[in-house]
Amino acid sequence: MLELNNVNLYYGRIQALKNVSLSVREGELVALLGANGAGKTSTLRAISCMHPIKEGSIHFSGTDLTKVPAHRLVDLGIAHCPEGRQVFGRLSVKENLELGAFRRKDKEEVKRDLEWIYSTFPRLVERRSQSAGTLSGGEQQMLAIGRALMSRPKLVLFDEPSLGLAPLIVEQIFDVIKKIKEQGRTVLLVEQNAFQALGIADRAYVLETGTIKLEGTPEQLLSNEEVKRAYLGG
Amino acid sequence: MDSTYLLQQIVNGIGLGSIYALVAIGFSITYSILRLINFAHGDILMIGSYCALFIFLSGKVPLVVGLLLAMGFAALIGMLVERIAYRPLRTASEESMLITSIALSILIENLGILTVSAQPRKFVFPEVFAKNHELAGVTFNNMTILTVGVAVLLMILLTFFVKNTRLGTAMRACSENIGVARLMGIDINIVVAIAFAIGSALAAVAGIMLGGQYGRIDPLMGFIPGLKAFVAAVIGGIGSIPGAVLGGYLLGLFEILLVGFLPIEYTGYRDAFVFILLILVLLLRPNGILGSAEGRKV
Amino acid sequence: GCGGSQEKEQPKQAGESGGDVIKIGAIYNVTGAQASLDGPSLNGFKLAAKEINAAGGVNGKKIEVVSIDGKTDQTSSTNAASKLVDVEKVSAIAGFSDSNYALAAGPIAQTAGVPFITSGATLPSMPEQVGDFFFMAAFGDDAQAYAAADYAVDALQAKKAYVLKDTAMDFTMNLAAFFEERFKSKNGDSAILLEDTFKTGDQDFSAQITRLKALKEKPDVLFISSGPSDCGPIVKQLRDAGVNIPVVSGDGFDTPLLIELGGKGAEVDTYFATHTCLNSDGEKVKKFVDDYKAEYNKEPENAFAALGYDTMHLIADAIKRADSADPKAIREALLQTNNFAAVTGSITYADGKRVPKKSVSILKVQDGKFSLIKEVTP
Amino acid sequence: MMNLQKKKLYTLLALVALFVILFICNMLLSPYHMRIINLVGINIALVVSLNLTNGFCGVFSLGHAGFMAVGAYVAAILSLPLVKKAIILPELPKWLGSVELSFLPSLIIGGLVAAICALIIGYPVLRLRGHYLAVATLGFLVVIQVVITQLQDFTRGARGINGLTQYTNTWWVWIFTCITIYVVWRIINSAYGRGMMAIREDDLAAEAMGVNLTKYRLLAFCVGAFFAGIGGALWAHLITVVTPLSFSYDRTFSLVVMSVIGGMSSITGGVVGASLMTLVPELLRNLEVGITVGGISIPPLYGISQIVLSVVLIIVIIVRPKGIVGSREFSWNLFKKKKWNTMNQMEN
Amino acid sequence: MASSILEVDKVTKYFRGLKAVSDYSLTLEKGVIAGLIGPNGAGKTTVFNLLTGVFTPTSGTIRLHQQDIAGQRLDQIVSLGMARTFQNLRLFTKLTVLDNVLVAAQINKDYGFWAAIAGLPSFKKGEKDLRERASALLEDMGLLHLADELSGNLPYGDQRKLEIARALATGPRVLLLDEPAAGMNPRESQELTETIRIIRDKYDLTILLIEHDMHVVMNLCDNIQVLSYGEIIAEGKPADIRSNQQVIEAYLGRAAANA
Ligand SMILES: Nc1ncnc2c1ncn2[C@@H]1O[C@H](COP(=O)(O)OP(=O)(O)OP(=O)(O)O)[C@@H](O)[C@H]1O
Ligand SMILES: Nc1ncnc2c1ncn2[C@@H]1O[C@H](COP(=O)(O)OP(=O)(O)OP(=O)(O)O)[C@@H](O)[C@H]1O
Ligand SMILES: CC(C)C[C@H](N)C(=O)O
Ligand SMILES: [Mg+2]
Ligand SMILES: [Mg+2]
Repeated sequence: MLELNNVNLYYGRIQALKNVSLSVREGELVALLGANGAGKTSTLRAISCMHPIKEGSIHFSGTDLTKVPAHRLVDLGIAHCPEGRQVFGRLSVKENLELGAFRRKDKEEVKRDLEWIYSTFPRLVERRSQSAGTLSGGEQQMLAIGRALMSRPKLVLFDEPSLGLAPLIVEQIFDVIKKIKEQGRTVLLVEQNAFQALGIADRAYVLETGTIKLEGTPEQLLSNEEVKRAYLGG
Repeated sequence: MDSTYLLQQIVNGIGLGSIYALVAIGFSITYSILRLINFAHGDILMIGSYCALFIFLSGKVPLVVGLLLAMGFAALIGMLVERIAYRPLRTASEESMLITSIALSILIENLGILTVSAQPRKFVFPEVFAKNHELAGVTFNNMTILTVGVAVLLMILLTFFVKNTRLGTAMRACSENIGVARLMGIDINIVVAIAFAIGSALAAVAGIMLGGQYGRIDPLMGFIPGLKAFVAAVIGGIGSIPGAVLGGYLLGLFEILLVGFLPIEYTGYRDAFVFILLILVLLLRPNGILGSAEGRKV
Repeated sequence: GCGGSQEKEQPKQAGESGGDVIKIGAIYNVTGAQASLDGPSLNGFKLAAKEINAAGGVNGKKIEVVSIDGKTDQTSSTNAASKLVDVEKVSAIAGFSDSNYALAAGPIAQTAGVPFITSGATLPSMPEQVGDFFFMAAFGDDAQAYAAADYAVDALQAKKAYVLKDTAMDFTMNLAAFFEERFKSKNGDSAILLEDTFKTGDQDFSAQITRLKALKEKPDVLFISSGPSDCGPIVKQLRDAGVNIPVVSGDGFDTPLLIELGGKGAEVDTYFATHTCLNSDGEKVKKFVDDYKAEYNKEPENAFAALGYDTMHLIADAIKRADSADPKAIREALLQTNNFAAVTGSITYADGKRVPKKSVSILKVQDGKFSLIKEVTP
Repeated sequence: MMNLQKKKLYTLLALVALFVILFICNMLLSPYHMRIINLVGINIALVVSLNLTNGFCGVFSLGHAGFMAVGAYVAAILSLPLVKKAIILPELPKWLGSVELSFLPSLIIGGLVAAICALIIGYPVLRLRGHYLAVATLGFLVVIQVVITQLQDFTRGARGINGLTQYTNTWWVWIFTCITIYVVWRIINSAYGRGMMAIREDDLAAEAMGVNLTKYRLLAFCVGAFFAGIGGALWAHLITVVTPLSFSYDRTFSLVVMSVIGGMSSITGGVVGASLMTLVPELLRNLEVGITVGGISIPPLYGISQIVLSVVLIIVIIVRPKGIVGSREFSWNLFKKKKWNTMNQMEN
Repeated sequence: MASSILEVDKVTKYFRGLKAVSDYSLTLEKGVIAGLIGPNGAGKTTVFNLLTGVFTPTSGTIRLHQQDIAGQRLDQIVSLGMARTFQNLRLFTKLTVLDNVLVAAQINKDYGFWAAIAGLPSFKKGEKDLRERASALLEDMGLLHLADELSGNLPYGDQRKLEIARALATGPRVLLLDEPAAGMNPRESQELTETIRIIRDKYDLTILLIEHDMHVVMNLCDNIQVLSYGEIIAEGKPADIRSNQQVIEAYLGRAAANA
């Protein structure tokens, strides 16, 4: 479904991705692990055309993403839940969520999804009309996830969704992500929280300084000494 | 100073304020999205008024049609300007866009002088508009009524548009974070183009009202109104359309009332007092009268 | 060279003027706020030069007008002047309809010893301020203000006056001052009921008008000291507001806009003092108007066109009499100018003064055009 | 990197070279060309000082022309020869009417008064941010203009003060310019400059790191105003006339344009921007020449130079949105390695 | 008591009706590492904002070294010896890593404006000292090799470390850390835990720490406060907190509880 081939991405002179190749199959939940600055976010940025790539190709169920304008992505069924929340601070929570469904015409369905989001994150209900900028860090993260889901994507890209969330919520989030997968959607999950990520993933890639170091099933990775040492800690 | 005098001056102030408000509304549309201080706005206004001059004051087409044509033309110019000069600066700083707008302003003004000459042109509406009314010793003419009406109407329409329509919300989203707005599936270019179209069309309206009120237009007529629109929009609170209107009326009233009530030997200081008052307003409300503190979380 | 003009076809001798062309500099603010005055002035100026050359030039030499845009900015105006004297080595410089710029550019010509003739600026103290190479082609504001005041008092029997002046222009400030001086001297110090102000570019005068209407004692005349761009709206708004007291002013009113905007309003007792009446039937005026139309296929926009025209002829006349293109000689000749018949009346620099003794025309708006009421020679 | 001694030496040599060249120019070139060169110098000083506030401290001020006006008028009144003063400014209060200072003190006092104005309006106004501040400073410009127009006794109002002695010459201008550059360079390379840049980046964080916002903003504002004042004074004594119109919106905007075109947060940027924006328009005049092709003569199209200039401006901004040199600074290492040394980095 | 550095008494903060923090009290003994945990939106960061002067309390008192600081400016409070890091990073992104630290370090620079202008020796020496101190701090946080990078280009985790280095540079007695381990993988947060201990000892700091990573909190903090809806619902040693039913319900959830 998603295919990256030898992607190279630069920020000015700094090369963030070196020949990154990875693939995500329909309905799969793939985790992308890696230390700080490994290039996880950059990978997602490349996929969702937020940052142009120098070489390589990115294909999503046939279409070449490098040729698609960023705003067409949702039409193709890709949603990106960006790193560091990036909610629209001056807009209300509700408006943020509605924007997630910007290109959807099925008003009724949208309403239903909205309710679903609210039921998953009750905290947001209370703050429905508060301007998102004044939400707490965690509240913002919930909002960002909800916003991404509002477009009913086939493929969801999560960039550290558990960042700054209370343990309880983190569990919820991972449950939600599981749910999303069970709804038959495909997920590419960037996480620092390696344990939990591997807990729900079908497969995982390990990124190190811009290159794919390892690929395998959670079991394989968890049993991999190197991974233990580098990411999971003693 | 008796009460009718005061009343009359207030009416005068509202008349002038409406003009500023009109200019400010159009200004604040693009201003709120791109954070662009568009000094060329006043010049679009000028273009609009000249269109009107050539189209409907020629008497060949009915007023309304002419008005619409002028608005349409201005809108086109606005979109063109955006496409050529501003779109490449999407990611650039506010300052760069400011400079571009200044450059555009110089460009348009001098093109104006070259094409329609620097000589001011007569710009008068049909007699009916000049008709005076008297109410409790206060006189005002149809033109003023019209201006006030248009200003308030447009404010309501636009506020509704920005607050309650998909496109409006999209605009506000873009004004905050273009990159993420894209991820939502919003086509920035279209949104911004529309914003410029609206803003410029409004500028045309303002230009026509301005011309109609004072009976003359010239290639440089836009500069001061443009500047005052900026001031009004900021005083009212960046991005707030009612704010822009409020700012406009405040500016107008200050100017008139100061001339009307300052001891005669001090009327020369009017503009100084106006700005001192405005600065005081800002010190009391550092984000403008209706502007909300940037919803940025610490 | 640069900033030249049509007459460029003549092979021009670099360095000092002479050879077979005489270079005359012209600095006008043909862009920016002053453009509506200076544009016409420059047109008039060039028209004159063309005529002179067509008639074989002066002393067998062609006139080459080197004109530079002052851009309504003092820095560029001074740069222009400096360029004209240092690089183009012109024999004389003409320009400007406003003293802000004449006063900036003048001194450069002065120090270089090149005569500077301002066609439209009317601040009478300029020649003393700048120096002995500075001449005015137009009368001083004192002259026109006095004439206006006299007319108000004598013809209109005005006892009390209201004055509205533009604080942003030296011209309007002086004009008002001179008017009040004269008016008071005739009707006593309390003769000015109210002196209100505005600023160039203001477009709404309702506040001032309301204040005027609120006056306990009604004035017999309104002296509106404004520039051309504002007079139309002011008169219009006065009359629209039902104020029908006679209006009097100076050459700032000399613009078609007054009629177009003032409409029927302007017809109601609107008088002003200016340089000439372009539709009077003096044959010099007629010829100028016709030639101007022929050259630029439009009516002369205002009196400043005529002043520019006159200035060129004035210079040419001086060169002829001096029989030399040497700046010093030209200055001497200019100083001797006596009863030089110009479109805007006859010019004489009497007893060393470089403000011309010149007739002032009082005009009235009538049947949609200006008509000459009387010419007064101070 | 190069060792400091060496850099110091180079800089010294460069300075010497500059003044030698200026000296030669002074002998060879016409007064016109010298006038342009002096204007370049004045504008450089004005823009570099503007960059300190607008660029480095992020206090986007539109009031620079106002400070020029203050400096210009103060210096003009002080330096005016007594005889002249008695004639054109008869209403001056005794203590002013009876002083005639030489140029240098007039300049400095002009600058100081401007700085004091900056202090007075800066104190309340500098708590504002972004465009709100811009409007407030614009307001200051208006106030100054009105006051100058109204205080007839001191300024002759709209008639302006003319016939000033033309003290300003190449040496005054370029020594002043070098001093301005030196001081600004010192500031931005000290704790004060870092504090200002921090404020520009994120004022709350800066305050949370112990930077006193009001103090640093005021400092930048006043220093900027001081040099603006002197710059205005120099300008006045070059043009020899000051009127309220001399320091209007256009002046402020043209300075801002110079600043942004060159690069707002860079001294080098200021120098480049000011130089180009002073020279180019003067060169563009050559476009406004009527040309004659085989008998048919096309009259000069006035306004063309402005049109061309504005188009060029737009293109430059599009190509280099952060200005021609961005925020990089000139450094002698340039000639060593092919890399710009970056003072307060911010890659273009 | 003498050894208590920071005393907060019944501090309350409203945001237009919304009660973000109510009757929050805290006594920090010198040298301890205290934890502040709680659900998202509980008011933890708001507490920091109140302590550091971003907001003024609606009511209540805050005393640092027995001195009431409620309502003082941020920079004043910093100079009194309390510094903080920001949850949503607030680095000077277009300044270099070194400059970021220098800005904070110069709070106690020892040269004046004129010295700077004239480039006097006192200035040169002052700058040299500042740079040495800054470099030392970067060394501590393991960022020295990035000194000349633009801080904005650093990966998230390193930016967090820089935030700490920057706060340290102000020479605080009390250090407030808002989710220092956020965005770090288990390994990195383990290292960070060590680093925090080390700096605590090296600069004998008193630390108040907001964190959602229970590993970090539990083995770093001497005692912990739990905030929920702006109110303290529990307070005590890590062990007690971990087993506190209310806390588990409101915040930890089963998994984390036995982390
Ligand atoms: N805007 C940028 N400009 C320059 N360099 C950048 C930029 N963004 C990221 N980088 C660099 O690219 C590399 C990869 O960054 P990226 O954000 O993809 O890492 P990451 O795996 O997401 O790290 P983290 O887990 O902290 O989010 C890092 O070394 C970073 O320094
Ligand atoms: N400036 C503000 N205006 C209005 N409400 C605010 C503001 N700042 C915070 N709040 C509200 O106060 C509550 C507490 O926010 P705070 O940031 O302290 O939570 P937190 O405990 O830090 O949560 P997290 O762990 O997710 O960061 C939140 O509900 C938030 O919406
Ligand atoms: C304003 C115009 C009438 C020009 C006027 N004569 C002057 O000297 O400024
Ligand atoms: Mg990342
Ligand atoms: Mg928080």
